[in-house]
Amino acid sequence: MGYTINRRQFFQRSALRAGAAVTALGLDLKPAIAAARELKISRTTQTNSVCPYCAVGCSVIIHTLGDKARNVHPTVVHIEGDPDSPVNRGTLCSKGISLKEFVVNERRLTRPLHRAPGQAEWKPISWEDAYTKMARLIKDTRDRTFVEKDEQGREVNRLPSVAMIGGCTDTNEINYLLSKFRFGLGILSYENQSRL
Amino acid sequence: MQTVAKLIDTTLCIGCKACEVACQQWNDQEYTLGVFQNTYQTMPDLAPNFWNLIKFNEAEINGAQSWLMAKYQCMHCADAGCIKACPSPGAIVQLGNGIVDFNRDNCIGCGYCITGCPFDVPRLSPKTKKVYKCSLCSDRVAVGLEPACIKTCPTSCLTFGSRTDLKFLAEKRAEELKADGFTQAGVYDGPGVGGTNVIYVLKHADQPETYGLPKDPHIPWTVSLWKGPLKWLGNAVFLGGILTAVLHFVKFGPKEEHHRG
Amino acid sequence: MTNGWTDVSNADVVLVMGGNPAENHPVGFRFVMEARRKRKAKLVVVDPRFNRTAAVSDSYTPMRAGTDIAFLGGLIHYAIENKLYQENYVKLHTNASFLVKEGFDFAEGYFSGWDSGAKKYDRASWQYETDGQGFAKVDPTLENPRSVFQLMRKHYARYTPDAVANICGCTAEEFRKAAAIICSTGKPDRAGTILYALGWTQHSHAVQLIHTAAMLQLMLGNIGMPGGGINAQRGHANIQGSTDMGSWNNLPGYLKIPRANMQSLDDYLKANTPKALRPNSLNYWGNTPKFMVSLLKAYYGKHATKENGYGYSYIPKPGETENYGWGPFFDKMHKGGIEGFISFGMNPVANGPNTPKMLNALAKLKWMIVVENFETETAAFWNAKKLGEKFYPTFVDPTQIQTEAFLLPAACFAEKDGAFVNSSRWLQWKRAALPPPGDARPDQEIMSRLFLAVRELYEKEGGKAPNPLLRMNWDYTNPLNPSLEEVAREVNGREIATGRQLNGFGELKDDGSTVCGNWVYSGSWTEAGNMMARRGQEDPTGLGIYPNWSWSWPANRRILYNRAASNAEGQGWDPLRTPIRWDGERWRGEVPDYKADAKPTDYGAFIMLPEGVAKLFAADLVEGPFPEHYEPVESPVPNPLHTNVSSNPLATVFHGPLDKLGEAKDYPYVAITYRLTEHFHYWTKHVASGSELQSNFFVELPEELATAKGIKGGDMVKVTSARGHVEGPALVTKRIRPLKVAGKTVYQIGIPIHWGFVGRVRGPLVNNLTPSAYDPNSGTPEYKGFLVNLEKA
Amino acid sequence: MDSRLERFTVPERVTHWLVAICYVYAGLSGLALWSRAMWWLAPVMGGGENLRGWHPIAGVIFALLLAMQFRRWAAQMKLDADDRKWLAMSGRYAMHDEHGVPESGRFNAGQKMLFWLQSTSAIVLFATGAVLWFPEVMPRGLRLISILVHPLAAVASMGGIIVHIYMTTVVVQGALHAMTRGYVTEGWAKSHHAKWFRQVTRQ
Repeated sequence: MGYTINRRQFFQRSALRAGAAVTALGLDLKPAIAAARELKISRTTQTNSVCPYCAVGCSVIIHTLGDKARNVHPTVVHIEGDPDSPVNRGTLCSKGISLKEFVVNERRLTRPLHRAPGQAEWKPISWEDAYTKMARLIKDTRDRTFVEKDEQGREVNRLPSVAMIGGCTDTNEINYLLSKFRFGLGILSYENQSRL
Repeated sequence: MQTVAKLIDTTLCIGCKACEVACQQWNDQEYTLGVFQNTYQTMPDLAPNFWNLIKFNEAEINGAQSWLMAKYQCMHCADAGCIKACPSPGAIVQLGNGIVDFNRDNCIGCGYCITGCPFDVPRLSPKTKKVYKCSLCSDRVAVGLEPACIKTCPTSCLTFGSRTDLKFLAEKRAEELKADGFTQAGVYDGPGVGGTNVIYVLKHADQPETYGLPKDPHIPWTVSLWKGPLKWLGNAVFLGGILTAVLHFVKFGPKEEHHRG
Repeated sequence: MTNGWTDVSNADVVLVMGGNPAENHPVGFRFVMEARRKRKAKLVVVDPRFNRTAAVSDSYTPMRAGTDIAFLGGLIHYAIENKLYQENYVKLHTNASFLVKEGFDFAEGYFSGWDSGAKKYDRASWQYETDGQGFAKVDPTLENPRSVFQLMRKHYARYTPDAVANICGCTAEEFRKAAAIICSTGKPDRAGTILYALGWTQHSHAVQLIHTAAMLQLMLGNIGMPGGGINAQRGHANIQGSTDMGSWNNLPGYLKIPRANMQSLDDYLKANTPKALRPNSLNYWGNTPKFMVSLLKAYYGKHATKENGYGYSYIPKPGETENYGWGPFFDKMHKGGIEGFISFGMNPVANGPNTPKMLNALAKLKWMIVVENFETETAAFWNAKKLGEKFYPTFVDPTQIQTEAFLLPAACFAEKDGAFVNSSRWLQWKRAALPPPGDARPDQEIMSRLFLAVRELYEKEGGKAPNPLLRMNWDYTNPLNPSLEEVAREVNGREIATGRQLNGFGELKDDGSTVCGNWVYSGSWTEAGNMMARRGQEDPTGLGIYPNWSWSWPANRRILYNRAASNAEGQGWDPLRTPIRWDGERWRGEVPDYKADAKPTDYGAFIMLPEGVAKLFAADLVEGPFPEHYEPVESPVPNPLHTNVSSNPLATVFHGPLDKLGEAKDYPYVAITYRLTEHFHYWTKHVASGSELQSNFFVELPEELATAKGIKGGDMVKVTSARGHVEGPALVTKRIRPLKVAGKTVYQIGIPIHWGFVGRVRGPLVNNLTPSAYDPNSGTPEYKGFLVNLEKA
Repeated sequence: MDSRLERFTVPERVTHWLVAICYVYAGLSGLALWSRAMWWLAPVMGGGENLRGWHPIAGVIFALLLAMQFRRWAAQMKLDADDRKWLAMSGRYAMHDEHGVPESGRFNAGQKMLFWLQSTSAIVLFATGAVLWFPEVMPRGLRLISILVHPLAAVASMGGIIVHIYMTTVVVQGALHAMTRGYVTEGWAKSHHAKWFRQVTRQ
């Protein structure tokens, strides 16, 4: 099953939604004007996705420009509702329709940052150094505070001094991996947005 | 050649502003920051980079708390005041499908269209010295897509189609509202400007002002006078003046110095 | 949601209460509009504010925040006393006929069994009368005074329209008008739905509140019906999915966390596998061993053997009464009891209650890891004194904060594949459209590399209790960055011997021959492929079910309890709105919430419950089997029903120096917090479009209060609670009405969330104000209906 | 050979011709803006966008120069009894039958009327032009008035200018020379501005 639909299919579907009459009406444009403004999604690749905001679960089509050649980093030029979805039938709210501004955003984090104790600012850190430091901190805490047996001598294997939250903005698969991650370490204090 | 139109059923508008942002996104507008003005409305008025504004109006109508929301944008008039006022041929054009579109290559930024528009819609950008307004996404319509605002509208408050069909739908909807007890419900589509290709269904069609719509829109009489009688008067003065001068010269010739002793 | 978004269009009446879908779920709201078009449905809104949903409603009733149980209890009373409930449905599909033990009672704010010393209930008297086989006794006539129906009638006899008006602040007439529309659905051929959201869950009595709504819907015969149900509109793309994957007290698939007293798998299964309470109960949770063993096999792989209880001992276990939830662990962190904290895409400084306490808690950490798309208030908590300007005067300088913090750049939704579960329980697969920017990485890679780095240290150096860690199965093709498709296949489950993907949880085994990461998702990736990515458009029933679009848990069923939409003969209450119908041999239509080939009389319609029928009387909740109106922990008036037991006696509250609660004499106004349609949570303050649509934080207040205080629209006001304060311009409106409550005028103030001290637009965090008070069942904080004072700044 | 009389000083001539240039530019560009039938003028006037930019600037310069001219000439442009009589008999003047038509001073009554017409319309054009210049800030009511009054004033002004040009180039020969070179012959002065002739020759 393909997820990436080509331009022609996209137009065919959208046109169906808009009604056959509309297609005919649209062709009445005077050629001079039609040529003056090029459709900005006429050369894009479309990828089916789902809006990451609320839980209505609107399907979206992400329009990217640029192939995946060695020096080409595709960029999002437009995001629009997916007319196929029975949930949104191509519609989106003010947040969904401007998802491009979320994805392509100069405020996005693009490298790991580290703030040492007592410091007043972030410093960039390499992934490698970050993993090394974090793993050491986790291990030290776990070794020091892990509870294998409670006061009554029952095996409980828990790590009460580490808490973890998250997941509601991420996919099932990541949530499942998170459950393995936390049970592997012994973390019990785990909550997500559904508790708020 | 059928005329396309947009139907705005204000009874279904929830003020979600999806249409506002769809317009911003499709047209790659620059986003700005607003100033707080004791309202949920995004900004007080349309702007060169904001062509589609939902007007919010809290009102008590017949003793009931109401919060009226209606989208405001170019009405795509059949008899378009902006085109009438525009001096630059091809800057504003009425497409075969009824869309009133701007071709900014030809726009000279005189702003006459702003004055000519009965709905006060076009906006002049101080930055580019060009005038901007909704194009009913003529580029999308050309390839069989709906205008961005209509496609994104979650509640079907906005509908796209042929003007004839939508007028029929609008009238049917108004009848339903009347049957539901909204005796003043009706259709608003500016007969004074030959009909607008944006058609509203209003619960309180007797008070379009509460929705931020002019009561009886027509091309301003000064603009009509300017582009009508005044033009003929001017022509008469110029042509008449030159013609008279020619005739006068043929008949009387130049003044001679010896006329007086 | 029991029913789902598309199904809302089948409703005749839509009650929106504790939610504001026009603003917060605009696209979901389109089905309300469709119901209007298709069925001339009526939209009833009950809310403290005349909001954008109310603006298009047929009936709006104002109410005081935190009094929903009184309103809904009033509706139950109204339905019973006016005989508007659907009697045949109630008799067939609920426990109305069950007899409750002698000794059960309610008086002066307490149910029987209250232990004032331990401050909790002994639930022994809340049980059914049973026969010799352990089955509950019933009275099908509902006339026995010990029947659930009669007890319920007695319990809500106090909730008259006048009593409701006195508590909620609307007029009795307004209540009756709304009640008449809502209860008009108590007929077989009419269906009503309830749409709610955080307006119901953010209370110190949230779960009881939702129970009341479920009771009302059962009384009106609306559960299981197309166009009916009780529908939570969830607020995050995968909040449903993350709930399905478990929180502190649940394993994936709503399997309960093992407690310390369950030392072996057998202990666990014995304690958590229910027994049928009626002879005709299918009691599907009886399959718990299959779900649990398959999960353990997924977790521990080859290390999970029959001999070691499938690795059961590696799962961490809380003590019998211990609570590791949000409120308790942040309180523990505040007391210095937590060293490390990991946040995958969550922002507790912004979205947790009592921000001042939250900041102080984080400052006590030794280390913190935040994985995010943007810098958040949580990541930058150590700089709150500077960034938060005047709001945290007592918070310390960064130099005094010893927390070592990591802020890791994550890929956003468009840069990853995987499935989100929407409110309708539909698992919808998405594809990655582009790589993450710069050096950002997908979450699964960040998590795996960190997990494996820790594991490597244990392998090299040894350490405490290495087995739970080393034996956790991470055997993916690329363990450092597992393919989410591979993970999804594991979640669905497979037969170990053949490697065959399972078709559904019906194929799970308790002998260790199957693995399944989450039994409720079993069927989502079968041998036929990824069911979550399906794009079929068909709607064979015409009810908006779309069985071939994505995949819905459980078993691709779109309407839960759909058997209840049919009568004893298996024919629909409403022949035109029947999701499943018995044709003499099998059930036709939607995926039946029932055994597909079992006769209508074989089992009760509610196959998951030991009763086999739905519970009007539910002993599972800690505050009592029937919901009772309790005031919020901070209330402008004492509970008019029982002044001595005003708020929920079991509400989770804390008593530290930063956990102060306010009183009406100092903080006279009721405040609620909420979202606006223009923003999404605390994300879109980083985004240009949201920043344009609503650039400014503001405080919404009634015109009458503004006039009394000399405040005009746009004037700066300061709102203070016992915890902290916020400041912003006033939005003066008639849309929030002053209410008459227990003879007193009560003003409500509305404060939108969305702003914080980092972002493209900034403003105060509303949670500076909110109390650290929580629901005892679910642990949700009380953001609706706390007390504040307001003055011109 | 008649002796020469100075009719216009250098500053008077310079101002006049600068006013004329601005007037012609503003007028022709104005015509392009006025009617699509005249849009063919636009490319000649610098193209639509430049035209839109320069028209009001030309207008402002015009207005400033005209103000200088006004200060210089206003006193001489007052109508006296003879002028009123002249105006009443202007038909005869037009038909070159000037018997009984009062003699003129430095400016005849027709010229004085032109002066006042141009001054008045300039004020109106300036005021309404300013409104139309900034449509995005000017109130809609003012714009609606201006959009009509501005061309109305222009029509009036141009009507006068047509007469002015016709008279000074074709009908009263030597008048153009007076404005270009500055002097006229005594005979010319005597026959067209007798009063003025006597005035200047008396000295």
